[in-house]
Amino acid sequence: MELPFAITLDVGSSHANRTGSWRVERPIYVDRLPPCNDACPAGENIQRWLYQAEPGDYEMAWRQLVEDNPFPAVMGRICYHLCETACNRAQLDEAVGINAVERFLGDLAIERGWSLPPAGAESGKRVLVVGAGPAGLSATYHLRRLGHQVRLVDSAPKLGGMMRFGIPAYRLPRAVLDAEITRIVALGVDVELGHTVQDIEVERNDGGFDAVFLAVGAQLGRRVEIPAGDSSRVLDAVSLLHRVAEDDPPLLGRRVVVYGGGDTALDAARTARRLGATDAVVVYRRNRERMPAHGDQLEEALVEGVTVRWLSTLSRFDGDRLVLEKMRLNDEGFPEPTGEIEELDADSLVLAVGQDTDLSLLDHAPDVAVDDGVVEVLPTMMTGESGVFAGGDSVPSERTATVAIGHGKRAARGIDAFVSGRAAVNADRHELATFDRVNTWYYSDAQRTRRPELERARRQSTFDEVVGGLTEENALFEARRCLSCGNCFECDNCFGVCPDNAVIKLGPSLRYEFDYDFCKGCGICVQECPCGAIDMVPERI
Amino acid sequence: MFQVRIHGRGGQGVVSAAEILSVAAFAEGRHAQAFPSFGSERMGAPVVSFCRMDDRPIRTREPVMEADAIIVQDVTLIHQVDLFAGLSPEGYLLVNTSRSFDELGLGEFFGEFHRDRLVTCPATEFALEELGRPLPNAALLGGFAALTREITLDAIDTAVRERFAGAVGERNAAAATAAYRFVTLAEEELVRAATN
Amino acid sequence: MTTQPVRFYQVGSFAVGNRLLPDDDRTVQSDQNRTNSLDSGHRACQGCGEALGARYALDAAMRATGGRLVAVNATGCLEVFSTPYPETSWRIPWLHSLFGNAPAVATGVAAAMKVKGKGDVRVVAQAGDGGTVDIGFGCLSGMFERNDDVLFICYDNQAYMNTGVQRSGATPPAARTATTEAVGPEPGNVFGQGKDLPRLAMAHDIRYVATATVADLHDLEEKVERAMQLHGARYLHILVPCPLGWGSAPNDTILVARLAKETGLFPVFEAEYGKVTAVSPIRHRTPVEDYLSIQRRYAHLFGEHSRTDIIARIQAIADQNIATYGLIDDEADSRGQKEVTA
Amino acid sequence: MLRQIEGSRAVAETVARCRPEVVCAYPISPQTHIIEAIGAMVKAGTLSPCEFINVESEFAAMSVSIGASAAGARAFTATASQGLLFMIEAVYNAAGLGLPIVMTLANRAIGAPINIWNDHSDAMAVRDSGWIQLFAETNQEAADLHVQAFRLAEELSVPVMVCMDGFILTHAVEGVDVPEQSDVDAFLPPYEPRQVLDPDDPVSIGAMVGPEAFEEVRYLAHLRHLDALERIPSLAAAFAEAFGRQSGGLVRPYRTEDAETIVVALGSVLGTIKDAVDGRRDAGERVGVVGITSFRPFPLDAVRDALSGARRVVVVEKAFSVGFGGVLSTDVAMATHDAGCSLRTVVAGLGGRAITRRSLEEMLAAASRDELDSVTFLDLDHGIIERERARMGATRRSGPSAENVLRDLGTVASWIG
Repeated sequence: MELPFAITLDVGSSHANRTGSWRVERPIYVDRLPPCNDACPAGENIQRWLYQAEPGDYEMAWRQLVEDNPFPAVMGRICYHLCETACNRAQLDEAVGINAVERFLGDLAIERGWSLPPAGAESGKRVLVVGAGPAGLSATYHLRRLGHQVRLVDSAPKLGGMMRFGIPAYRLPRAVLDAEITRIVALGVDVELGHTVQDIEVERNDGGFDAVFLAVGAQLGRRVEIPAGDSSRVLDAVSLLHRVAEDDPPLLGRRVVVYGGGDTALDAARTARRLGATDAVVVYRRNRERMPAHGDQLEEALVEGVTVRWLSTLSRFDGDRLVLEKMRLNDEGFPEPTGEIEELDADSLVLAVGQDTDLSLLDHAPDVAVDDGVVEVLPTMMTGESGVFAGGDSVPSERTATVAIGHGKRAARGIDAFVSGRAAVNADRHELATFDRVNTWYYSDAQRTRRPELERARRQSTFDEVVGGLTEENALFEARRCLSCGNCFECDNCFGVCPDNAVIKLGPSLRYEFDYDFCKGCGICVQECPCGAIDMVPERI
Repeated sequence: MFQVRIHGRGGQGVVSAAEILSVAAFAEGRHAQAFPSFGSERMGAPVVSFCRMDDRPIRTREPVMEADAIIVQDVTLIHQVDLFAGLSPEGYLLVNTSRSFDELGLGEFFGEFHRDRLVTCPATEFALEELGRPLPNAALLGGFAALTREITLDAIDTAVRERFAGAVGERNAAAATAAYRFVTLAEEELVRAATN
Repeated sequence: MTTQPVRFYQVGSFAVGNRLLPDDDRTVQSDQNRTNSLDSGHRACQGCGEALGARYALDAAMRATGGRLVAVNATGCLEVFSTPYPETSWRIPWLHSLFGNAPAVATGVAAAMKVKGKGDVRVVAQAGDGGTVDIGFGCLSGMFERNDDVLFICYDNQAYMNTGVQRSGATPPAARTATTEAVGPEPGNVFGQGKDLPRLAMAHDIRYVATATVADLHDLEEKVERAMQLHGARYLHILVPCPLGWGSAPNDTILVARLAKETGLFPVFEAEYGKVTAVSPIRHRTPVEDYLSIQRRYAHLFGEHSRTDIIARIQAIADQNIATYGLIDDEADSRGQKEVTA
Repeated sequence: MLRQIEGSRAVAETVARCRPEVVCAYPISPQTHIIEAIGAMVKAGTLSPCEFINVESEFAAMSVSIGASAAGARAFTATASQGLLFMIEAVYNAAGLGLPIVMTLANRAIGAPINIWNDHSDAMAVRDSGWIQLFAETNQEAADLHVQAFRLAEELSVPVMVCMDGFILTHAVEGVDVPEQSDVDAFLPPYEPRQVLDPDDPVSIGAMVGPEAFEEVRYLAHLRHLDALERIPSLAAAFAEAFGRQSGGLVRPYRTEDAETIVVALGSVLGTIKDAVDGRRDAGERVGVVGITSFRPFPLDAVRDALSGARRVVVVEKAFSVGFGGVLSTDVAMATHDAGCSLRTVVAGLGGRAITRRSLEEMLAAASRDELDSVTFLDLDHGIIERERARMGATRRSGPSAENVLRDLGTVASWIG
């Protein structure tokens, strides 16, 4: 059709008008570091695996997860989830139940028998890993994936370290632990149990290892010197938990007092309840606010009938009488004695005042620096001795399984660089995805899903798992509460809200790109991006 | 060309009268033109309509200033409107009234005209009789045919029936015939009077 | 990918798209193959709410009609920025005639389609608030009254923006325009004036009347789709912020529209045959200050000589709307789920 | 078939036979009968398919027509006077968009003072709108022009206004041979739009055009009118061949051969003028008349040719430009400016004032004596004018002239012509 001049125009002709020239600022897509990822000691890409779980693609989510951490099912039970503390959603309503989703994925993987990614192509390098706790197993896993041969030794008869011998079964069922360890071993690991390394230098040289990873943990329960009439009725929490784990529980009596304020103290008290104690009393020098144990652990303990004597310290243990002195906190928050005395009936006393590391295997390794009972390491986890790396409870850090797993990963990377003769490079960390960048309007209001809890009566007497897992529906719901902070989750907002159609949608999982020919730089996309994954930057003029 | 002017009030069928007359002329094979001089379309307002008949095409569009015939449908207009302006000395006048010109006070006024061309006719009475409604236009056209002989009663009859369908046409035609007869008789009377 | 019984979709229906939703529940705007009825290269200001609203509405109408759509446009910003010779931004058949006659022109198009046996081709007429509530109102009322098969969309930016921000019958009280300057004891537009066109439309007892904002795409698209399912005269009133005329930041366009709704100043509802049938409840009730203070047209109410009295009067209007339309709903917060379930 | 029929009826029936597809109606005297009749035909189903739309104003009537025409339908409406002015924005727009709408204009005066009677002020007010304006002399021509108008409009994509004098033609009952359906169908092909709103081939109609192209757009519109100057005579010829009678064309001379004085006029008054011309010829004066059928486009060449032998040109027109004089006269002057003839304007028939043969003949006699003023208002009552001017001079609050004049005249009902 020959159209009337000027008045009637053909479609598409406005593409000749490149309105992008109006722009003084341009939007760019960014990936920011979500606070959960930032906080995760194991370096998990939590936002990413939640994203993959959101549409129900659990295997992909799990695979993303085990890129960093081979213990989802274990983590989903015993991790103290700093991620949730950091979670931006906590500022909106309540943090995403990341830990529960992790457990769901971990359990599902065990149920469905998903395998870890295979070992990498053999590098010909050999690494000795001493200690088969979370740090050692994590390092083993990552080293295998990098193609290095691993010899994993532990003095205990079973793999797992503190995960097996420190954490009670009601928190971490052994079948779960075994399943996840088995998967790692299946990658092809030379395991030697019941073998205590006496001298690391000898062991390294004899075996011709290219590198060593020390992950011997902190297995020695610390003692406090108190006058005790019958020392046989005093034991340390580590030993108690270890013996329970080995099915050899000590006799504690009806009235058990646990001294200490950490998670181990609570584990000991709760274990005592399960071993038949009618009274399980935790004695702690400070108040509740200053207790190092995690809040939910305390809650669970209290629910199970454990009681706490706050602001009390041990003076004396006479037969079946424990003498306590009341304390008060000074201005700095330190406990000071008051001179006020109380008495408590006790059949046994469990000390949970910390653990020490047995570093005797380093006696002939002068280059490995030890300070305050722990090994000094570089950021790559290498000690003062070239090729010797250390991690877990035996290096200065918070002593949790998650931290240890993170150490294992980092050490594996450090070792990989070392044995390859490369300098270790730390990946650049993206800028933090802060809450102020989140446009909360877009997120549906939804409360966090509660994990079902075993009814109180049942868990007082058995070592059955206390905290249940999520149903699939709940896990999905929880995953979808994720704000995806700082990372595009393809909500199409930028694509939709652009008045100039200057956002090109590339298709599922391919995200978007800007059409700078037409983008006028209004910034609506930036403002309306729910998760803060678009930045506005000045245009170069 | 024969030019007719019809005076009346809105609602009395003044405009229709001119149109019917033109249709009658057309039916007789003549050229005809009818048109009103309109005001707003309201009942009761003075209305004038015009009709021209000719054997040649009619070109003029002026109102009928010099009438060959004037039909007055509403006698009450006599003192309001210059009804007889431009009436040719040879012209015809047909007034719808049951009264005489003398009774109307017009007797002396007509000195210059042919007295036998000035007729009153109680057309409204014929209309009431036939139609039951005071619409005198068809009757007056019958009277006009009798008075002027410019058109046949047959043609009026045809045009009236063309205008009004069915029984209404029938009754209007009857009223026209009645008026025709009345005027014919009145004419004869006048002619007689004139000859006497 | 599994289909879940879970009713929670992360961004629910608040964001444009949602990969977690079934295809049918996704917005037209999230579709890679959307029409882009109003395409790139138009000359609207940065952050133009009207450009956005027009594409939202017409793309939705295109989907609802299977692409059998004609748009008629009144004179105004939308017309000027979309079709300056030699370039048009429209990808659909489009006709601009005059400022005040879009409803009648649309009637003509609809009549032509009917008479041509192309009754499947549907007609949308669109105008700004001036072309709707003022100069176009006569034709609009006629179109309504005849119940012509036209969806009329008003893109309400509350003043004559094309000519440089003069007051219209849709300009809200206290707003500064070039003809209601922020001077004198009662600065800005006066109180107690203005036309509530949705209610006037309802008074015609037409099939469907709805309001919407560019801040809630799902709602807007559903209303367009609903409108296109129906025949006869229909009216959709979309609030489209104008960064230029309102003095809002270009990137705040959607935020401002959202606040207009959340404060209660712009009630979002649907009506059929003159009766309100549904309202979009306020999700987070917001004081009007939050809305007013980010627009320079209300700058005279804030700052050193702040006019809390005037702000209170505006708040009273919002409160009245909330009461009149029942905009506060206990279930409002779960709407994201409710809608998907429905 | 020749029938004695009201002009409006004849036009309505003719328009119906042109198969309009969308017809808009808004009542204004004196065009109402046309639209009423078409409405009844649509309602009865005898005109189908056709959408008959009762709109709320003339502005809407033209706007609906614009929409319908742009969507490919043959659109028709009718109006007059104030109605045309109320739609004037849309009238210009239809032309600007090149939409071949046909509209009957039942010419009527424009108020104030409000006046429902005939003159040409309305048509002159849209003279520059871009519409083709054809003036009918008789009802036969009014009917015939509509058939030609649709074809002309659609061939050129230009709207056409058929102007017929209100009441004088619209309400006159006279013999008209309403074109037969089969003949109209043969003469007028279906509407094939040059641009159309079609989802299968989308275009944007009605762009904003700036200084860079506006003049060209206007010039193209002008060229289409120049094309129309070619098409109008050939369509009239084709029409004559098909229907056996002369209607339309550009100009129509009558007794202009050897005429010293030639009258120029538009519309129905030509009939009365012809009678007057005959009268003056009988009195020995060499007088003729040229009727202009196509006022826009204005046939400069044809008018120049038709007036080429005249010593005097007298333009009789039913409109005038206040403060200036004739409207048609200026156009005629443009055609004759180098012809060496004198040009006189006679303004007549304003607001329905009867133009009588007698007055015309007196005026022509005066013209032949070269006694005519350059602008003459025919049958102007100078007494009234003087009295009113005296009143106005005497007192500031002399009141509205129209009412004063009526008071001077006495009762309105005494008026005949």
